[in-house]
Amino acid sequence: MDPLEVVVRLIWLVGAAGFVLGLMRMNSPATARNGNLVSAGGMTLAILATLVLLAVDGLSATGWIIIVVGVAIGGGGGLYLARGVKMTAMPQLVSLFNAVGGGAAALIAIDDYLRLGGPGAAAGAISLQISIPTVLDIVIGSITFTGSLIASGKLMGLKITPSRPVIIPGGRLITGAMVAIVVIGAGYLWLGNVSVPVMFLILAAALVFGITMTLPIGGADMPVVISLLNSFTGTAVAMAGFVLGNDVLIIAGALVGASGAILTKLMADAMNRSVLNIMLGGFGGGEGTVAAAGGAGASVRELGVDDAAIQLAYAQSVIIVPGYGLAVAQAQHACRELGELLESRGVDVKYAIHPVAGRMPGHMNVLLAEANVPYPQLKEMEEINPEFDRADVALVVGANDVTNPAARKPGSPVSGMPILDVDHAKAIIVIKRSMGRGYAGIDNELYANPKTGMLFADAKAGLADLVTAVKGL
Amino acid sequence: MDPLEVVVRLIWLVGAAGFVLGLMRMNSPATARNGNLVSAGGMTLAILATLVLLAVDGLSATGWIIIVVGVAIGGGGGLYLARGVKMTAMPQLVSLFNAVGGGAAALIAIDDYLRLGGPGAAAGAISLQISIPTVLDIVIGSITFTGSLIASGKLMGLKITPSRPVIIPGGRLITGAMVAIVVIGAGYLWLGNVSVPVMFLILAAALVFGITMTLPIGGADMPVVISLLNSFTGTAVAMAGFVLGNDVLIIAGALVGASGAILTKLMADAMNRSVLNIMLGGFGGGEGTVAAAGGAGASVRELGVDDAAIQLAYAQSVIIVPGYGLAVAQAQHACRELGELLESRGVDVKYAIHPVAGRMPGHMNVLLAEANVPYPQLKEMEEINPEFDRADVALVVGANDVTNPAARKPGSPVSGMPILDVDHAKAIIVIKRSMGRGYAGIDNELYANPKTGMLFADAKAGLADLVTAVKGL
Amino acid sequence: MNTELLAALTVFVLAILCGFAVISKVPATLHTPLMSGANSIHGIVLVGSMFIAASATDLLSQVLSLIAVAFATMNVVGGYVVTDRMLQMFRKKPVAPRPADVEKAA
Amino acid sequence: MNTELLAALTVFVLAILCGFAVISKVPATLHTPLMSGANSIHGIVLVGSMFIAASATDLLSQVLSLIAVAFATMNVVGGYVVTDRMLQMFRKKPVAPRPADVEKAA
Ligand SMILES: NC(=O)c1ccc[n+]([C@@H]2O[C@H](COP(=O)([O-])OP(=O)(O)OC[C@H]3O[C@@H](n4cnc5c(N)ncnc54)[C@H](OP(=O)(O)O)[C@@H]3O)[C@@H](O)[C@H]2O)c1
Ligand SMILES: NC(=O)c1ccc[n+]([C@@H]2O[C@H](COP(=O)([O-])OP(=O)(O)OC[C@H]3O[C@@H](n4cnc5c(N)ncnc54)[C@H](OP(=O)(O)O)[C@@H]3O)[C@@H](O)[C@H]2O)c1
Repeated sequence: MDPLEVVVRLIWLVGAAGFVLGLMRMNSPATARNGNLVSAGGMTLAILATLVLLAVDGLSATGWIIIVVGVAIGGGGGLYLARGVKMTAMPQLVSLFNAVGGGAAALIAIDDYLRLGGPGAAAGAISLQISIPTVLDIVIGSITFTGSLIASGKLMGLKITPSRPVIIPGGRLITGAMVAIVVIGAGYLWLGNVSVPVMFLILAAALVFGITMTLPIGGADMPVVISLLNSFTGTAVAMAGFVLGNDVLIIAGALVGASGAILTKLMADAMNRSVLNIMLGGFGGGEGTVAAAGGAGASVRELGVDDAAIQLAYAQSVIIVPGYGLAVAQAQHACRELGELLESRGVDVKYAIHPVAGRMPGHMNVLLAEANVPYPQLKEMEEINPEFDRADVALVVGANDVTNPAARKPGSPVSGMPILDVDHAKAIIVIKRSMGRGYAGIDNELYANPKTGMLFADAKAGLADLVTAVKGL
Repeated sequence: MDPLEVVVRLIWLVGAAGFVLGLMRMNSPATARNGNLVSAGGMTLAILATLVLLAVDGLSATGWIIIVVGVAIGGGGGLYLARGVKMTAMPQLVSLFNAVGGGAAALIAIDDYLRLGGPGAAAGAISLQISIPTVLDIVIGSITFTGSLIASGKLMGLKITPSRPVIIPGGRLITGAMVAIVVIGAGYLWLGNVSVPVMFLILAAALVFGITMTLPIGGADMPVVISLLNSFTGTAVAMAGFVLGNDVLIIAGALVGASGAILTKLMADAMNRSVLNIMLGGFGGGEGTVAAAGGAGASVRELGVDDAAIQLAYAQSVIIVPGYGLAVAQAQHACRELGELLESRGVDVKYAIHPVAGRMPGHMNVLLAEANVPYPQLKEMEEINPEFDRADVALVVGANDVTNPAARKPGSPVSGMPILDVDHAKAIIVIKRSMGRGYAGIDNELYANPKTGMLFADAKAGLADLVTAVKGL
Repeated sequence: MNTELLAALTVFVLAILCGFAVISKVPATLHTPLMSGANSIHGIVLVGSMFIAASATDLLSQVLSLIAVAFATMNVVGGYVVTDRMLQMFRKKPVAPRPADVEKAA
Repeated sequence: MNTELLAALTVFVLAILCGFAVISKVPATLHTPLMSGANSIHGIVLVGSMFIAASATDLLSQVLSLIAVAFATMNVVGGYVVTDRMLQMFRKKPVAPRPADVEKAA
């Protein structure tokens, strides 16, 4: 091995170490941002070293053009999207970046196969050592590509990829057929046959499979799905590493594959779901189930805006509980305004952040931070729960499941999920549009609690009305 | 590579994976025991695979004899010691096992050097690729060997290795000289010279260094020192792996080297010390400083056995706080007896376990479990601290630093260490022999608290007296 | 199986173990940033894409590798930037205004 | 530097990273068992000791390798057994007596 290659490989190793150390630091909020920088530093080193190696080895003009143009397009596009996106639209963007990563990994294997098995290539068998990772790379990379695109589309709420679960007629049949094609095709190639058409057949089947797998899953489950596909991309990249015989791809890919798998499980656990359940399309209808208005709404007490405003304005301490409805209504600014107004009147205002309120982990933190709510007022669940006992009013804005006392008893879909102890407050005000259900699709007995007053309104409009009313007092 | 070797290497890889997964599971109490079994399973696989490989490659009769006899002696001895040891003597045993591990690693490098550089060997330079790990292995392995033996001896309280810090006249000079010999010798060998005598000189200097490094450190700091030496052994084993070109030694060694380093830091942090400070011999005089009787003991209230018995017997709830004195006095059985007696009289009894009470992490858990105190009565610090407010009596048995309110204020050696909130109890009874200081060598203002009564006695005798007195009520 | 493949497998297994170990008890609020951070890392596929670009001779290969390079770069650049933006939200305290700024304002 | 050494170095670095990652927020009571568990793992040096025993031809080598094998085995066997004994102390609940035992006692 010539000295330059040795140095480049050592730098790759340093880069890989940067990825591991970076991820490690991203485990805790205080060091997370620095961890991302460490990881980015490792990436920069690895890429620069590769460029130097290619340059010294005599990269052709066409080669330079491809690389420069590709980097310009991809980098420009990525930067533009990443800079411009709204905070709340970040998950769909992550999914998009994941899609292109998987696509790139698949392209590497496709290109490699065309070289080895294409018309210009020397005839002869392709060793298992190459054909196994090549086929795996193509299959996994393609599933990720289309699957992540669909997931991204669902979160954006595009017409062709509605956020609700889409049941394609005969969907199971199509999915089954695709699996059969992939399995048979892979077996054929691994038995020693070389055939470009079969490779393309596998590719096509995997692309379709990615679509039919993701379409039937509800939009609310997408964060978990994206995380799973992220782990897939890692695996595909590791396979690309085996194809090219490149250690840094193997290390980084395997690292993401494994850590992504663990993370997927953690995410599913946090919302009390199993990954298998999600992939097979469970109750995760999300907003789809809202239509079923609560039948248990027998003895609900409705509250007018002015009554609510008086309760809030003359309270000593108010805890605001934001949920998915706040995000949908984009009511975070109105919420902060109300909070500030109450504070200025001497009320002690805090925000209770449930870890899975909303539709992605950290959703509420991101939203409220965007609206410039002071960080010290945001309290994690464990921290705020004992304080409900002392709170005069708990103001629930578009949250439902995360406040449902049914979680404390067995036998309901939310059983076992830790909840915010909203019902311990002296009085409870709930802002939502109707008696509609939340993500889990069940009724909430909190609304029947005599301490609870329901303020039926869109979150944004309702909060704005409250602000006006409090100002008028 | 012939197929057998491939299989053996794959099994080694499985074994190494077992080590990592095992350590991972040992991070939490619920899975720890299983983790150790996983690790042991990996070890068994790796060793059996090696034996098969050697057997098939035609191991000579002498080879068989050496291995069988060696395994019999080492295994028998290890089993005997590990089975027979008392719970409280475990750290010294771990240190002993660490010593022999380091010794074995050093022997591998010594043997290798004798083959390459000895009289029978072909003359010629030894490549840096071999000479660097060889020298490092010899140096680190030897330091670990003698260092761990001394640490073990100190914990056993052997005459030649007293637990107090031993200041050797001119010790720094000797240490310095040894370092110089090692550095110069290593440089000489790495410059391409081959010399068995120089290798032996380095070996001797490293052995002496291990002794002079460890002797001046107080016995109470030994757990941290043992952990550090454990990490050293890992590194030595990894070097042996480079010498022999064996991946499984490299992986397992590096794993232990790195995880041991992190663990050492965690241990030092838990007792509010820095590793560097410990290695340079800080305040850690431990029992050596007990002589200095408290000068601040102006207004201490002494308590008779009968008074104390009455307070305990008629309390609603008692929290027992065990410390190092309980371990020294071997008073765990007497302690359990008193606890049971009080429980039988309807008193609610709990044990407050400070994470660094005693002289090794988990010391109190191990002691009390040995005495069959029911596990649910043992409470971790975070769990029990709020309960002191409601406790009638806090019975402190041979604990000192872990109850010292000075930790809450800056400027003392224990500042910042979380403590048990003993002073929140309605009354406090302290059993210890005198106004002697604890590990940190500072006075404890808890003893001057008007709520505190001092019962001056050896822990075992004092508890026994209390049992008799309570029975007599 | 040859030595090279065995070495590659060893590296693969060790990296998987690293991946398992590296994610410990993460607070739920960090799940999304962590996912996004891991997502950027597999952008390392850019290295592979540059290699196939360098050895592409026919047009098809050139087109494929151009797409691969563009895709991979998008993954890298976009991934790190978006992760950083997410994590900015999590800083513990609003940064105190520096004295200089205060003076200027005054 | 040859390919083999580079591969060995890669493995070394990855194993170190694993080691860093594998220890997370451990409760202090587990520090000693964890140290002891790690201590057993470096008993893997037994594999190396067996190799030098197998290739020992002169008496000195034979004696050295005998000691090495004995030392390493002691590390392995003693290490795992003592760790297991420590960890027995940490079981969450006293194991409920099995029905069979209760019957026998009755
Ligand atoms: N955070 C995550 O990572 C994540 C990911 C996937 C799933 N989940 C799940 O999502 C749920 C989150 O709980 P959550 O309490 O935040 O939300 P939720 O239980 O889904 O309830 C949201 C409520 O907001 C109301 N709402 C909808 N649009 C509104 C608007 N414009 N104005 C006012 N209210 C509106 C709805 O009632 P109306 O129709 O009556 O207005 C609905 O009951 C949990 O079950 C969790 O497991 C979380
Ligand atoms: N746990 C660990 O891993 C570890 C390791 C190293 C260091 N440390 C340090 O050790 C300290 C542990 O605190 P601790 O409160 O457990 O112990 P401590 O502060 O060291 O105090 C022990 C007390 O026990 C008394 N004592 C000694 N022998 C006795 C006997 N036979 N009967 C009755 N009392 C006796 C002594 O007072 P008299 O002489 O008056 O009787 C002494 O004040 C902390 O500073 C910790 O940082 C802990």
